This record gives sequence, structure tokens and C-alpha cells, in this order.
Amino acid sequence: MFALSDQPIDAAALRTRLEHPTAGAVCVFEGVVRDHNEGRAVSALRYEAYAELALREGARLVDEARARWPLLAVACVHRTGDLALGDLAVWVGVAAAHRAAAFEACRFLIDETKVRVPIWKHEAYADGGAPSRWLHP
Amino acid sequence: MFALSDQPIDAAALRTRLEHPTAGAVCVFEGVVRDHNEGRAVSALRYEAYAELALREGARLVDEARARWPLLAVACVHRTGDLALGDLAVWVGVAAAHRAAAFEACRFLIDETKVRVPIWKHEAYADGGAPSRWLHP
Amino acid sequence: MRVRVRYFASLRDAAGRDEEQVEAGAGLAALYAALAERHCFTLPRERLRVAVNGEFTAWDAPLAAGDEVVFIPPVSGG
Amino acid sequence: MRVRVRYFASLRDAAGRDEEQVEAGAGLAALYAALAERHCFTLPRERLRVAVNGEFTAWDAPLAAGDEVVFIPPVSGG
Repeated sequence: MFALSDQPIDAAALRTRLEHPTAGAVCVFEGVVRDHNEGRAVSALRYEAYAELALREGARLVDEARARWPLLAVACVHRTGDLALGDLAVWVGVAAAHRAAAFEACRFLIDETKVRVPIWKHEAYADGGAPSRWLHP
Repeated sequence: MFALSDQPIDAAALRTRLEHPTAGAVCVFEGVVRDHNEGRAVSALRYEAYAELALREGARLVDEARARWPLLAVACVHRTGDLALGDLAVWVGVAAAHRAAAFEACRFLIDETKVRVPIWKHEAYADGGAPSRWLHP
Repeated sequence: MRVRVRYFASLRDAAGRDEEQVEAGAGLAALYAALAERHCFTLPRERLRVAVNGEFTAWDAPLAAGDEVVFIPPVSGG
Repeated sequence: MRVRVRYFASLRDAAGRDEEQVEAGAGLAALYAALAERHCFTLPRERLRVAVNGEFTAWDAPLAAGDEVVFIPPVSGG
């Protein structure tokens, strides 16, 4: 599953979605709001999604991962709205029988999420001079 | 840190050890006791460690990972004793500023743990015929 | 032919609105060029993707009246 | 010269004990060969590593009286 959440991500609840009797390997990636980005002190951060397409593209990513690796469970959730330092921005978890598939699929999902899913980050900075901005890398 | 535990691994407590203000990426690997191995139904599983050397070699692995990647926090714990299906056998967590280092170091730590750290798995099988055995791959 | 354009991220900030109804008889590329001039969008079209009715589409795809069009700036989730 | 040998995993099962004091005048390789014969160890030495006093060491490393020796079967943690 791929979901968006405007509430704090509950990592423990998501982890229970990966339980499976033949799962020997679980790989989880968490993207966390850092206090710095590109050398600037971040004071506030917001994510906005084009929800309809983000959910559709996210579901496609999960389908692609399942087609490439023998996965037993997949969960991927991205935050939207206002985040604080230390908050989870994204949580990706994969269960598989063996670790190679779990690592590779987890990496694929976060890498592709970052380039394909229509979600945008808006950063404000603590050093007064730098204006806040949308990141369009 | 690298530790052995004869009690169930507390993943949530270990996760808090990875908190760091500049950590933007956390990668966690969990090895879970499966109900099958190599086609046989597993009924019971035990890990034994040569503890003095396992701890020393595990600490070396963590040092090597820190030398190769810019890591902000590392925690690695391996179970010993009797485990049940679904129990965590090993938990590896890495925090870094960026995801490449987090994924690569986490993978390195579990891969090297499996080949270098003196810990052994003993499996008993549900199908009556197969004798229990130590795994020496 | 009128379509509904929705704006996200820096395009919404520049346009000063979430969405608007616009004339789009000349296709998606011409529509972006017209809106970029009207709203002073600085992102060149080559850096954008475009979606119609909630699906990514090609810049030369046909439009129909009432379509929902979204120009998608480079994404930065994760 | 006597050393203390500790056993783990399948070697402990085959030896039927956790440890023993043994004579080790001829070095680690000869010691493993003697113990393999005595306890019917089936793992060839080439598949083992050896540790002395809690550190991996070479098979031709010197031994001293009272050393703790562990023959390390292929590991299977993780």
C-alpha cells in the first residue's frame, strides 16, 4: 500500500502491516526532517501533494516493486502538511523471505518516490536572510 | 554499538538510539524467524554465540562501517537463546544525513555479521523425519 | 474549449490561486506558455511533466472541454 | 603444554562437553586434527577459523600454556 498522511506517521503501526509467517527479512527506510539542508538551518517544513496522482503513482511503484522482487508485504506512507524537526517525512517498509529483495525493493521504492511521485517540499530557514522556497530539484 | 541479547529485542527502544538532529535517513534491517528454511518447516530455533569474540568482532564491524560511511548513529543487536517464530533474530539500524550511506552501511553490517561474527543457528523441524541441526553454511 | 488548471507548489504561489478555468484550444504546450507569461512562471516547460484528469500524459496529447490539467514541477518528496 | 579448548555449536555436541584441558605442543592445526579424531568432528579444518584468547588468529600462531583456544565452525547468525 501507498498512502499519504496529514497526521504524524505511526511507524509502529505500519511495522505490524509487514508481519508475515514466511518473512525472514524486513527493511525499513525512514526519511526524517533534518535541522539543516544544503548548509542552511531549516526552521519549518511543509509537504504538499497532488493527492490523486500521488496515490496512483505510488500504487504503481508498489506494483512495480512486487513485480521485480518476491515481496511478502509493502507499506509506504508520505507525510503532507506542516512538519517539525525530527518528524518522519516518509516511511517505507518491505518484508521478504530474504534480505537482498527486502533491501533492494526498499531502496527502489524510496528512490522512485523521490523522483516520480508528485509531492513537493517547502522549506523555511532560520537564518533571516534566506527566503523560504519550494524545492524543485 | 553491537550487542547480544538473550531477551526479546526491543526494536522501539533501539530506534530511539538513532535519533540525531542532522539525521535525514534511517535504515533498519530486521531478521525474523521464519516458519520455513530450505523447504523444511521450522518448529524451534536457537542461537548460540561465542560472546567475547562476537562482541569484539561486532564492534569492529561497526567501526569499519563508520570509517566507510558518514554515519550519525549505529545500533546492532543479535539474539541468543531460544527464539519463537516471528521473533527478531537480529536488528540493525543506521542513521545518516542521506539515504545512500544509511542503506549501504545497514546492508554491510548485516552481510558482514552473517559471515564474520561467531554466532550459530540451531534449527529443529516440524516434519518428524528431519533431525535438528546446527547450521554451518 | 475551456479546461480547469490546478496549481501546486511554486506554480500556485506564482499564480496566486489554486486553480482557474482557461481557454486551451492550442494544446498543452501552448497553454503552459500562455500561463507562464500571464503568471510569470520561471520554470521552463522542459523541467515539467503534465497530467490530465489525474494521469501523466504527453505534451501533445489531445484535450477535451472540462479536462483537469496539472503542470507538475520537479518533485521533492522523500 | 596444556591449553583450554572451548567448544561451540556442532563441535560442542560432538565433543559432548563445553570445554576441556588438552596437550597442545604441536600447534593449532595438529591440535584440531587430534581432537577431530578423538571426538569424531566431521568439519574439515579448512572450513574453520581459530581464535586464541578471544581473538581470531592464524593456524600457525604460537601457543602458550593456559591459552584459551576456540575452533570456529562456519557461522550462521543473522
